[in-house]
Amino acid sequence: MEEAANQMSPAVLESKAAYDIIKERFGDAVSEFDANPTMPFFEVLDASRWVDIALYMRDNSLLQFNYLACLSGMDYPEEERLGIVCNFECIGKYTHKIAVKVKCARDGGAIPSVSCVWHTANWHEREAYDMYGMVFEDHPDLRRILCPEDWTGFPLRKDYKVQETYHGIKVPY
Amino acid sequence: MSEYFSNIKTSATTIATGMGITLKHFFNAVKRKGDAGIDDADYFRQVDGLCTLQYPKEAIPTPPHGRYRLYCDIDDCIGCKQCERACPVQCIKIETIKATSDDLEACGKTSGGQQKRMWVPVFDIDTAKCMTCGICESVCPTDCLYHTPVADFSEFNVENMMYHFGNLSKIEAEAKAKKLAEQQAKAAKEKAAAGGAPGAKPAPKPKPKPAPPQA
Amino acid sequence: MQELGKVESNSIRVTRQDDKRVTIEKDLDTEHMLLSMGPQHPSTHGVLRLECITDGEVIVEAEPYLGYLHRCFEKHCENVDYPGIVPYTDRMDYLAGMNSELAYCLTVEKLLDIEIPRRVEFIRVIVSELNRIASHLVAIGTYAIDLGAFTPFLFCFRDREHIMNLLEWISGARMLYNYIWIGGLAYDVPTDFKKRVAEFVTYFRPKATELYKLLTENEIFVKRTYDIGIMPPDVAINYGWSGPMLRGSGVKWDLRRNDPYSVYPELDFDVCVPDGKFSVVGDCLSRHVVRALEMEESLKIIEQCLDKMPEEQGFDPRALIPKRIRPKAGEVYGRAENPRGELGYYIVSDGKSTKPVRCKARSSCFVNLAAMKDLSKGQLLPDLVAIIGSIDIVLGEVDR
Amino acid sequence: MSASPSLNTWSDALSGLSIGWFPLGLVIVAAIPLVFIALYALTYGVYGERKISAFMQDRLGPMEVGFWGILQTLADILKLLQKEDIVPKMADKFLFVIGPGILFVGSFLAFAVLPFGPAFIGADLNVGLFYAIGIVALEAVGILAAGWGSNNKWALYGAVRSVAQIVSYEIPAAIALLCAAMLAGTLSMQQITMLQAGPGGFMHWFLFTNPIAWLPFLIYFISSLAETNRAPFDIPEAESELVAGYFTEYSGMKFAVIFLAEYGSMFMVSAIISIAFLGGWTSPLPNIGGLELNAMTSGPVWGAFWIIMKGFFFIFVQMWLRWTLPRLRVDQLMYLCWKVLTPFSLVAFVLTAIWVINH
Repeated sequence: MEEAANQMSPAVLESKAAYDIIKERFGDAVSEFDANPTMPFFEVLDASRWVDIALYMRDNSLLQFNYLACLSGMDYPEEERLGIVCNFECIGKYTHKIAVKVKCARDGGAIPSVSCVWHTANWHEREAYDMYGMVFEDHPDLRRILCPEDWTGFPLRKDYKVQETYHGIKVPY
Repeated sequence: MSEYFSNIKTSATTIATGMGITLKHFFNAVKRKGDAGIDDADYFRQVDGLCTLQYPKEAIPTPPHGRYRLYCDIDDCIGCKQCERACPVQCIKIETIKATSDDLEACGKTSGGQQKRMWVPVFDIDTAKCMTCGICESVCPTDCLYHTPVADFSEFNVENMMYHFGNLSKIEAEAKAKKLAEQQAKAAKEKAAAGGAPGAKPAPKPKPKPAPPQA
Repeated sequence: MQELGKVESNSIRVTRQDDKRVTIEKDLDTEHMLLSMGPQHPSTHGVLRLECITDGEVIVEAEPYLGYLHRCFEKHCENVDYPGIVPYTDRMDYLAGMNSELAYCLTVEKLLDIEIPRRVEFIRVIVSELNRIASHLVAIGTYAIDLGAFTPFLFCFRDREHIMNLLEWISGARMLYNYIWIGGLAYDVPTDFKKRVAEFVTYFRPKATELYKLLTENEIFVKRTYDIGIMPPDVAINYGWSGPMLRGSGVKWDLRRNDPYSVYPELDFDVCVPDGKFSVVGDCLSRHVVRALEMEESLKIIEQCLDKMPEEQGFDPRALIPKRIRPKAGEVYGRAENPRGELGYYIVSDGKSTKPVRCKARSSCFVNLAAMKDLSKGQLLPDLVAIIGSIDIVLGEVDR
Repeated sequence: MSASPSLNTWSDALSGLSIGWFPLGLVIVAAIPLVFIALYALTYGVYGERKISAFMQDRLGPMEVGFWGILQTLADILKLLQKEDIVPKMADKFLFVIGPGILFVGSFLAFAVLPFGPAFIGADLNVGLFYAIGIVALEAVGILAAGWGSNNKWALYGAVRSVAQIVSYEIPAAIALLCAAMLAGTLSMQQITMLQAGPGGFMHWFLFTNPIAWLPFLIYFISSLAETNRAPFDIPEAESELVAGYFTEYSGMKFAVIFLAEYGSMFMVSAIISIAFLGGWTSPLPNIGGLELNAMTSGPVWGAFWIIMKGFFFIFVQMWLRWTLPRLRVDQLMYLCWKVLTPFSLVAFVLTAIWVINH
C-alpha cells in the first residue's frame, strides 16, 4: 500500500485527503484508509460515534458530504458481523467521494441511524434492516420495506433459509 | 386585474393551439401508416397518419435475428449441457446418454462435421420460463440453440409451453441406457480382469468432450 | 414546505353518541379519513400503495408502501454469474433497460479493469440515449394521463414505438434487451443503423415540438403543475435525489458531466435546469420541463455519436469479452445516469467465484420516492397524483 | 315553411297522413327523434366517441365488430347485459340501485321539452327552458345517491365533487340561458325556436342577430361541459384520481345505464344550446334570391335533421375538447365558475338587457 500511495489516481487522492480530515478529528474511532482504486473506503470502528462522524462529514466545510449516494447492507459471515457500506459524495463545492463501512454484531447488533443526517438514509436503512436484520438505533420508522411485515428471516443473510409456507402458500418455488 | 385577463387570454390561446393540433390529427386520419419493418429503407417515410395496426392481420415484421421463441436444432446438439448451466432461469432441462462405440455411426455428426457422442433423449425448454436473454445461444458450441423471430406463441394450456426437442423416444432411451450400462459393466469387468490394462474395446471416456471455445 | 395539513380551528366535529343522537362540537378538528390509494390505482404507476390520511381533499399524510413488485433482484444476483445478471438488470427499470445494463456493465468493467473498443462505447451511448428518450416519452405521456390528457400519452407511445423498433432491430428484443454485455455488446449494429437513427432524429424533432405545444404549454396543464410539490435544492440533495428530479430543483448535476463515463466527456450537451421563468424551481412543472428538454439533449448526443462513431468492417463486439468473468477480490460502487436518476451498483467480489458476493442496486426511483411523504403533506388529492407522476417512478426499479 | 318541393312536400304529406282519426303520420314523425335518441345513445354516442378519440390520437379505434367496428357498441351492450350485476355487500342497497335510475331519468326527462321539429315536441311547456335547467339538477341527486350508496371512499369523493360542481355551474348556465330567454321574451322552447326561423337561415339565429350573444353562448357551452361532467371538468369521475368516481362500484347493466345517461345528457345540453342560440330545428341555409334553400330544407323531417345535426356538432366539440385538454383541479374548477364565468355571465346579462331595451 505504501508505494501505491504515489500511484493513487487523483480520485483516490481526493478521498484520502477527505479521510485525513476525518481521521484527525476522530482518531481511533475510524480505521486506516483502504486506498483501493475502485472504491476507497474507511471503516468506523466505534459504531457509537457513527452519527457524530456522519454529522461532521456532512457539515464540515472542507468535507461537505451532503449526498449519500448509496447505503447497502452487507453480511460478513466469516467475521460474524453485519455491516453497512455508505457511498458519500459532495454535490456542489467539491468532487471528492468516499465510502464508509460500519459493522455490528451478527446477532442483535445495532448501528446508530443516520436518517436524521441524510433523509435518504431512512429508506436505505429500512431496506438494510429488511434484508439483513441489523437494528438501526433511533430510526424513526424501522419497519420492513420490501418484504411483507410478517416475513420471517432476513433474506440476504448468507445463512438464510426460506420459510416453508407463508400464509398457507408454499414459498420455495 | 390585468393578470386575470392575461390568464384568460393565455388559457384561450393555448387551448386553441391544442385543439388545432388534435383537429389536424383528426383530419389526417384518412392516411394510414404502413407495416414495413424497421429494416425497410422506407420505414420513416410511411409513419404519417393512423399508426396502429390490426395486429393478427397486419403486423410489423420482427427483424430476422429477433430473439423470441427458443428453438433447438437437435440434430446438431452434442449434449454438452452448456446452455443448461448458463441459463439464468434454469428453463432448459437436458438428459444425455453416452453413445456406445458401436452406436457412434447411428448417433451421427453435426452439420459442422463434429462427431456426436451423446444421445439426447430429453431436451426440454420451458418457454413459459424462458426470458429470451439469449445467453444460452451465445454459449452453444454448435450454434444449434437459437431464438427464432416467432413472437406470438401463446397457448391455452401451459403444458404446451414446454417444448420437447429430445431425439429419442422413451423406449429407445431406455434401450440405449441399458446398452451403455451393459457395455460399461463389461468394460469394468475386463478392466478388473486385465488388471488396469486397457480393454480390447475401450468405451469412450465418460466425460463429455469439452466444448470448443465459442466465438 | 407548506403546513396546510391540520385545520385546527373553526371546524365542526360530529360525534355519534348512540344510534340516534349526534352531538356537534364546534371548533374542533374534523375526523380524518384513511384512504388506501393503490396498489391497483390508475395513477400509482404500477403497484405502489399510498396510505393517505385525508381531511376532505387535503392530504394530511401519505405513507408509501412498497414491495408489491419485489422480485429479489439482489438475492438472484448472488446465485447467477456476472453475465447472467445483465438480463435481470433489464427487468429492474424496464422502461430503460439499456441504461440499466450500461450502469451494471460499467460497474463490473470497473472492477475487471478492462478496455472497451471505441465503437462499442459509441453504440452503447447511442442505444442508451435512444432508450432515455423512450423512457422520458413514457414519463411525459403517463404524466399527461395522470392529469387527464389522453392524447399526448398516445402521441408519446407512437413515437416510442419507433425507438422500440430500432432497438429491437439492434438487439433482437423490444424491451428486455440483454444487449450491452460486460466488455462488449451482444451484436454489432445492422448496416443501415446509422441512417435509420438519423432519420429518427429528423422525424422526432417536430413531434417533440408538437408535444410541447399540446401539453407543456397548455394553460390547464401549467396550472395543474405550477407551484405544486416544491422541493428546495438542499433538501433534494439531502434526500439523495438524482437525475431530472434533482435538476428540476435547480441543481446542475448530471453524472454524464459530473462523473463522466464512457465517451460522454467528448460530447457536447447541456445539463438542463429550469430557469425559474416558466416554472417555480423545484415544482412538478420544472421536473416535467427538464424531461422534455432532456429529450432534445439526447437527440443532440445521438447526432454527435453518429458522426464520431468509427466505422469498422467486420467488427466483432464480442471479441474482447472475457471468456470467464471472475473479477479479483474487491468491491466497487459504479453508477450511471439513468433517465430517472443515478442508478448505482455496489458489487463485492471475493475473487474466487464467478458470482458476486453482493450486488446491491441503488435504484433512483426508490430514493426519489422516499421524499413522497414530505412532498405530499398538505396537498390536495389531485396534486398528490401530480406529484407521484412527476417523480416518475417505475415500480420494477423501486421494488427490484 | 310550406309550399316547398321535393323532400319537404314528402315530409308534409307524411305528417298529414292519418288513418281515420288516428294521426299515424304525426306519430311516425314523432317517433323519428325518439328512435334516434335510442340509436344515438346506444351506438353513435359511444362509438363516435371512441372513433373520434382514436382518430385524434392517430389510432384506428374499434375495428373488429362489423365494418370499421360499427357494431362494437352493440357487442359491448350484449357483454354488459351478460355481466354479473354486483351490489357490494356493505353498500346502501336502495340508494345504490336507485342512483343510476335517477341519473337516467334526469337526463332523459329534459328531452320532453326539446322541440325536434315544428310538428314534434313532447310537451310544449310555457316554462320549457326553466324546466330543462331545473331537471338537470336532478342528476346531482342521482350521482349523490350512487356515490353515497356505493359505500366506497372514491365514489364518495366523486359524488361530493360532482354535486358541488353541478350546483355551482347551474348559476352561470342559468344566467346564460336567461340571456337567450330575454332575447326571445319567452321560456317556451318551441317559441324560442320559432323566433329564430326565417328565410335568412342562420342570420335569424340569436347568436348572429345579437352582437353580444356569443358571450352567453360560450358561457353556457363551458358550463354545460361541467354539468355533464365532461372533460376538462370530469373531476367527479377523474379516472386517474378517483379510479372511476361515483360509479366505481357499478357493473353490468347499471354501469351501462350510467353511461347512457351521460351520453343522453350530452345530447340534451347540445340540443338546448342549439335551441337557445342556434335556432333549434330551423335550417341554417338562407334563401338566396330565387334559390330558396331555406324553404327547401324546412319541414318536420328536416327540422329533426337539423337539430340532430346541431346536437352532433356540439357533441363533436365536446369530444374534441375532451381528447385535447388535461383535467382541472377542484379549486380551479370553482375558480373558473365563481370568478370567471359567473361575473362574465352577469355582464352578459346586463348587456343583453340593455340591447333588448334598445331594440
